[in-house]
Amino acid sequence: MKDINEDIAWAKINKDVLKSLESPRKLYWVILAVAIAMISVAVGCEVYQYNIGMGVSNLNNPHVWGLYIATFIFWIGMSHSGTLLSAILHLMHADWRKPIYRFAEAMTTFSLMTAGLFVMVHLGRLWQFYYSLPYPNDRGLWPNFQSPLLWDAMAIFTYLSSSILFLFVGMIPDLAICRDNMHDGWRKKLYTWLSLGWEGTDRQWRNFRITYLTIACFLIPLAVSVHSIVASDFAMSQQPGWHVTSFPPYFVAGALYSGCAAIITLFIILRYTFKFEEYMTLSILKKTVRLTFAIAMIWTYLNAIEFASVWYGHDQPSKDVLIQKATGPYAPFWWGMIFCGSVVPLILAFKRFQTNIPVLLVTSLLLNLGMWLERWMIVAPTFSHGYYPWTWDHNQWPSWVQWGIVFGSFGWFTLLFMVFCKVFPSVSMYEVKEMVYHRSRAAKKLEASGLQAKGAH
Amino acid sequence: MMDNNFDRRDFLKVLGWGGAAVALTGCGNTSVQDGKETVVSYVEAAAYVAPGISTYFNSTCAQCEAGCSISGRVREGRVLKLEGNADSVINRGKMCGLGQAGVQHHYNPDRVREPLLRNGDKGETITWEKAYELIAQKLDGVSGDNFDFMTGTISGHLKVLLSNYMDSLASKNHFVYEAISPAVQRAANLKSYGVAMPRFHINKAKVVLSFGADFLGAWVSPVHFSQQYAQFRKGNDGQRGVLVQVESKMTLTGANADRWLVVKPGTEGVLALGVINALGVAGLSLPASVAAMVKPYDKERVSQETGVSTEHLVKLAALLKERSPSLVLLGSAAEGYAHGSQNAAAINLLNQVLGNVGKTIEAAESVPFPQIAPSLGSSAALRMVGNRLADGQTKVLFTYGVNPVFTAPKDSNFAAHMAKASFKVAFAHYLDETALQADLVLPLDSALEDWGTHVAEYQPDGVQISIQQPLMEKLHANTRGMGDVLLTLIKKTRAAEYAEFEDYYAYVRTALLQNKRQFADAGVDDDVFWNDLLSAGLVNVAGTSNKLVANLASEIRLPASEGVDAKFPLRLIPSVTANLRDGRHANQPWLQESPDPLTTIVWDSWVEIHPKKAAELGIVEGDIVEVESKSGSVKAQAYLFNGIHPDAVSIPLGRGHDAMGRYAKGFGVNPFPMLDRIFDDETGELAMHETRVRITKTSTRVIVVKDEGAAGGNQHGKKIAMSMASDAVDLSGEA
Amino acid sequence: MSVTNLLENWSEFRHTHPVNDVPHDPYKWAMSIDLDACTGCNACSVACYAENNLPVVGKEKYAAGHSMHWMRIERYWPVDDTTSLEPATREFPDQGAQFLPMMCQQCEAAPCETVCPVGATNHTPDGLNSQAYNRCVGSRYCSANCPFKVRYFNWYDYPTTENVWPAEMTQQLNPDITLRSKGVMEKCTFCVQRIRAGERSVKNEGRVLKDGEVQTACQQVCPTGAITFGNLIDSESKVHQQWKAQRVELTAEEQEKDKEGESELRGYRILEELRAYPSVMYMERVRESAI
Amino acid sequence: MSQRHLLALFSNFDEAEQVIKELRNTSIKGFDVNNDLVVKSPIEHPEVEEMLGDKPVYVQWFTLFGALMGGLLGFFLISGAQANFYAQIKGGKPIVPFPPNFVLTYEMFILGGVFISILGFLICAGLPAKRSPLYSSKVSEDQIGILVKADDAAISTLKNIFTKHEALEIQEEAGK
Repeated sequence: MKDINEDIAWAKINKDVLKSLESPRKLYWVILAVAIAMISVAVGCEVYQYNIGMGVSNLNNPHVWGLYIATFIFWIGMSHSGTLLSAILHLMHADWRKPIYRFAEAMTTFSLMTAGLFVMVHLGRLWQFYYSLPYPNDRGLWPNFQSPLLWDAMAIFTYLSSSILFLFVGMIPDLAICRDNMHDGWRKKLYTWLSLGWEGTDRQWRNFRITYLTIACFLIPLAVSVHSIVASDFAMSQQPGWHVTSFPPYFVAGALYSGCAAIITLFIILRYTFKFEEYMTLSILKKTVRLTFAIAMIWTYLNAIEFASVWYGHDQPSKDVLIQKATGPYAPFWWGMIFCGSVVPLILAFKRFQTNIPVLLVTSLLLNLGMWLERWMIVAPTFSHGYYPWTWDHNQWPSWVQWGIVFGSFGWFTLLFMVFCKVFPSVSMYEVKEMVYHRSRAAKKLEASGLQAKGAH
Repeated sequence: MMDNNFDRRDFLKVLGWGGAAVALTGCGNTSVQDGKETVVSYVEAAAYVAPGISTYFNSTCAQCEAGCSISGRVREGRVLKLEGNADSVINRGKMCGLGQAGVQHHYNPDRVREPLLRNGDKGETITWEKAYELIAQKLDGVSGDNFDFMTGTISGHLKVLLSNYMDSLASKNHFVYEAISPAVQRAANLKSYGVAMPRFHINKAKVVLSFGADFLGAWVSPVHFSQQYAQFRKGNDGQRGVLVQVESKMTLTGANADRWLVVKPGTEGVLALGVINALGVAGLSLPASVAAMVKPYDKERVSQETGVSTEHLVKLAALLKERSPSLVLLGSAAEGYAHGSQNAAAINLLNQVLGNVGKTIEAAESVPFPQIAPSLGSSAALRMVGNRLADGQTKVLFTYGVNPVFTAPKDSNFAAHMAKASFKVAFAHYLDETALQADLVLPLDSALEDWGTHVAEYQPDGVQISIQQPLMEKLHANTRGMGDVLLTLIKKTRAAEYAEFEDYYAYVRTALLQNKRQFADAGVDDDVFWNDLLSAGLVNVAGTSNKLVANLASEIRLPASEGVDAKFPLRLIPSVTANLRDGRHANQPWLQESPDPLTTIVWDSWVEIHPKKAAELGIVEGDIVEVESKSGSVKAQAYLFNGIHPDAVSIPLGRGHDAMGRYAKGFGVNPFPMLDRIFDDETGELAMHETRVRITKTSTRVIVVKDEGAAGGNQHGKKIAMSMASDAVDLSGEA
Repeated sequence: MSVTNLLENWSEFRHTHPVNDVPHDPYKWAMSIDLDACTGCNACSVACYAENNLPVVGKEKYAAGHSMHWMRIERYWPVDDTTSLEPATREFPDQGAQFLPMMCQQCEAAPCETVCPVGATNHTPDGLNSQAYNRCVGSRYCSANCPFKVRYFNWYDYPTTENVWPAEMTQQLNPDITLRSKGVMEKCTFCVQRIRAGERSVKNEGRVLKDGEVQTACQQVCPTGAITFGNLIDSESKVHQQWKAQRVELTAEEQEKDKEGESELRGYRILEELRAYPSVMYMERVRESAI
Repeated sequence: MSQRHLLALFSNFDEAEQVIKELRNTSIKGFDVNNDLVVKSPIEHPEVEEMLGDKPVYVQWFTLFGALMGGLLGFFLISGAQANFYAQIKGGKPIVPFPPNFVLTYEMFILGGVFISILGFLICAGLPAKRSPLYSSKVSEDQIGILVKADDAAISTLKNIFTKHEALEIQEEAGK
């Protein structure tokens, strides 16, 4: 299978990638238009909800949380694989990450931004959201630092700002390239300003290497903590079906899982829309797919563990909730989650599908559907079947307002992401150069040592 | 910003302009500015208004006939909440939900505010003067025989005034109509005890056997009985009272029973005689006549006819025999049949046999001033008025405190007959169904704005005359108190005699002062006496005591258990709920939203049906079912309910208004019209439980709006509402 | 938020609750409800509407699960098979129903308090679970974590909703209490407005409230006197005596009753095993065994 | 004596390495190889840096400082706030509870670490910087640039070395 050509001219790399800032395929504009349409739906719903009251979402007592929180977790989760690909693989010197980590990080940043929106949308008094921020005030009022929701806020802020910085720092040399190759205009100004006068001097590179490494080291524990904290929203509570010890690792696995699935989806879309066939090669895709499969199995395992521990435990309420999930009105979605999350990924085990673009596109979408369902199935059933039988309510169903906002959030994410890919190089040029440079040198060494090396010359 | 020379004056100027700008753009005229409201300074407020301080005024609850004395919390001249008056022997500071909703009767947005004269099918606003003239000229030349006054239960000085008014018109046609009244048992009690409404001492009884008497919900004086019930449960001399409820559809009281015995509708009397028989078997000595009479009612037959297992029959007899005194109560469920009086007689006989008469049943004293004693309502009144209207005897009809168009069975064609009367005046608070039929609607003060005196039918101790006084200023300028209206009317003919009473207040005051020595020692200054009276809100007087007689019923004719009616196989039990009663309060939102205790359904009617029967008919909860009787039909949501006899369905009364404003109109269905016109043989009361129906499932299904969740009444083993056996605990010791 | 303050009172800040060595003083408000006396008549619930300005939400909103009854009367059927999902498995409820007034249990260690992101709900010195409406941002986490689901959220702006409080009806509203706007959580407060008024009134006399001087609306109205409310610390108070008689310990997570199997004690607290330490004790309903 | 800049571009690293070697070995008056030599490359290339002799990096010290400060600030800010916020009991937990505060401290630790590292990076790498007098966009594409600063006298010698190693292009700062 064809991988990146080692003796590809560096100039060509610049040319190809920079082209993506100029002329994508028509599809790009279609996607953009659709995204904007979706957003306007969500905005409409939110305005309505803001004015009339949360009631229009059809949430009720006891169903005080619904799709908003579920989708919030979903987006947070999606953000994780960005870090996984770029930070972990960077530390492991897996150079195949280089062509794809940039958009993975972008995905991280933007899905976090989307997640943030859901916290807002969910609040009953959006206009008072700042009460939950720790700002000094003469009344000595502070948020309640005991609340997992506040940990969320803190973790997400840290994670978001860190990954933005990580993304930015990693992009500086490429920004310099853009600066050098763009003809005058607002973009040139932008790049000139952002590239901070990078000239690729030895001093700059030296510090750059260390800094990038350090932040990568920080990002990994951070990412883990973020989703463990999201898990605490539930694990720290007292409710049956939520108060589960294995939630943090379970959530993290789910996060990486949905993230990788999303990467596959975006990989395929970008590859086509920006004509990146030469860089986002099938061999890279194949590696990603295998990684995804591995994580899928981890998730399946943790899922099973959770059920088992509930099943063999003596906590009847939790058991009831589990039974309710599997047999009650939520059953179709719950089984849907099992199917999409644990059965569908088996496709990825087959070599011939690991590079089959159409199959992978469908599969990755299914996986994400499964992951979204998982989040919903964590949030909702506990409310319909909690500790207090009198308030059991099996008939609650999200209103079109909830669905509309969830729907629109995908548009919002797509818009941010696609605009980013148009304005910034979504393939890291300098690192692809490094990649081919090191590979070709390795090849040369092989040659020199008399062995037959293919691919050189 | 301070570095520029921006001195203070400029700053203020800016502020000033800014402020002005805001005022212009921001506020606009307030309702005060454009005269919709007026501002009254506290400087000139009434003496009792102390800003921020609540004052309490005692008055009388007019939500039902029990005559509870209430204490209204008033602040800044507005009544906020009704609480119980602790000095009242009837309710001792307690209240029911219905009573508390009285404020919503007072503040109801749908009250009539102006006198309305019918003009086509519209009502046009007229002045009271015009209204009085109109009445005068319409009454001119109408003989007393052609003038009917139809009211609900009425007592105190309003009754006096009313009867005087009737005299002034030489009319005897004052009809007192209560759609739901214990009229049958009054008659029965009179026969067996010699008093229509004796005192019941639930608290003194060790066993209470209640035949469908919902004394915790809607029967006679529920708040009072609830308190007796509390003592009864704590028990006297260390024995917790046992409540056994016999009925075909579970009432609130039934839900609190230690043993709830479901009987085939109408066989209450049979069971009563069966118990007597069983008591005899158990060794209780029965008078020969009684023994002979109950002979045929051996436990097998009774069990077979009533559906109560012989085991329970025997147990019940044993319980009644060993734990004395007991008390047997008789409620609407037992009365509501063609043979209602017979049921009643049988049940009273049980009391007599058990020797409860004189122990847990005592003669109530009768009111020393008969003219203010309550004139008791019955459903027979409806029949009489209906007939008179039909025959055109009634030319002019006044209605007050009744809504016959809503509560009359369809077959009685009451509305149609009513139309025959040439002039119909409704004294009303709301435009209810009857008011809509009237030619003239006169808006009344709410019970919290009006003066009056009340005497309840059921007097637990002595005789309590409850004072009704305004708790606040009138809400609406053009409403009048019923007393004032009557006074004005009566002055048309008897100006001289009533000249001294410039209004009803003066009338009541004088009337009470005249009898001062009855209430206090004669020396007391009038004003002092009067003020004390008002602050007390009630006065207790010694009534004239009565003797109980012991007439053992010589003969009780109970119908043989009838076969199944193929066309209408089921019985309709129109249930009386504590909150909505006969529907006169259906426009009080608190009552609409307060869940029915047993089904927890709100804002709507339902058809109770036993799961077994429902399964037969393929009905599940929420199915809209059509319930048809010979006389009519309604469509309502089905609710599967174990607390009902499989051969019966039940629909609650009170909902299904097509008038009476936003909170009542269009919520639920009204079963009154579909009641068959079958009457109690002796008293001629409408036999409410005689109606036979068939039930058919329609294609529509709804989600029943109720508080009960998906788990229904099941706790799933969680220790939430727990209960234990009585022999494990002695309550009398508890704090 | 000076660090010195932190260090000076360190031990105090590390104190857990509830424990016996820091009793509430001078008040610990608590309740006891005798289920044998409760008839399920709903009077208490209506009283609560009247006292606490609860909105009547109407049929549609009630159907949507947006009802606001702080005090709800639950109706249970005695069932033989507690695991079955069917409401009642007996042909007839021949031992009647069981009614249970359920309102905020004012837990000593309330699960709702820890999770509120803005600290809008807290444990007060007199042992109430307070709710600061104007601090609430409406995350609804408290309700999500409430085992009893007795917290009610303002899904709409009821004061401005049609037919909730039309013109005249606004005059009935209790001026001692705010109207809650949309987006805030609310719940039973043990009629805190009455408690505070009472405290103020006796403050001038330099004494503490005596039993019965403050009544909750539900207690005041209850026709059978099933509800007792008072100061648990005051050994004179009825509620104290009842808790004592039933040997129910506020700070215990298992009571005498649970320990000795066959017990003639009736007092228990709901879902006690969750260690929320509710301030409401219920007394079991009694059923006659002779019939 | 005035100094001038000189920029030579080379097609690949091997060439550049040769040049640097030679510059290091030949001592030229008015040119100090350790201070006046800057290599500009399109990619990160450790080998070149080695040849330039070890130049220490200090970013990690910033990191350490930032992380510790972040953690400390986090803990004391939070605990202090809790102790001050009317000291209200919540859910029976201590007013200053450790588990939650640990979580937040942990986050602040990372936050501080990341932010200050970036700061350190900018300081150490001298960014944002003014563009140096001689720069070719080729450097960001595929060529390696060697920028030297030397006295006028030395310029010619340097030029010769560059040309010897077939520099693709030599830019020279205009003389004064």
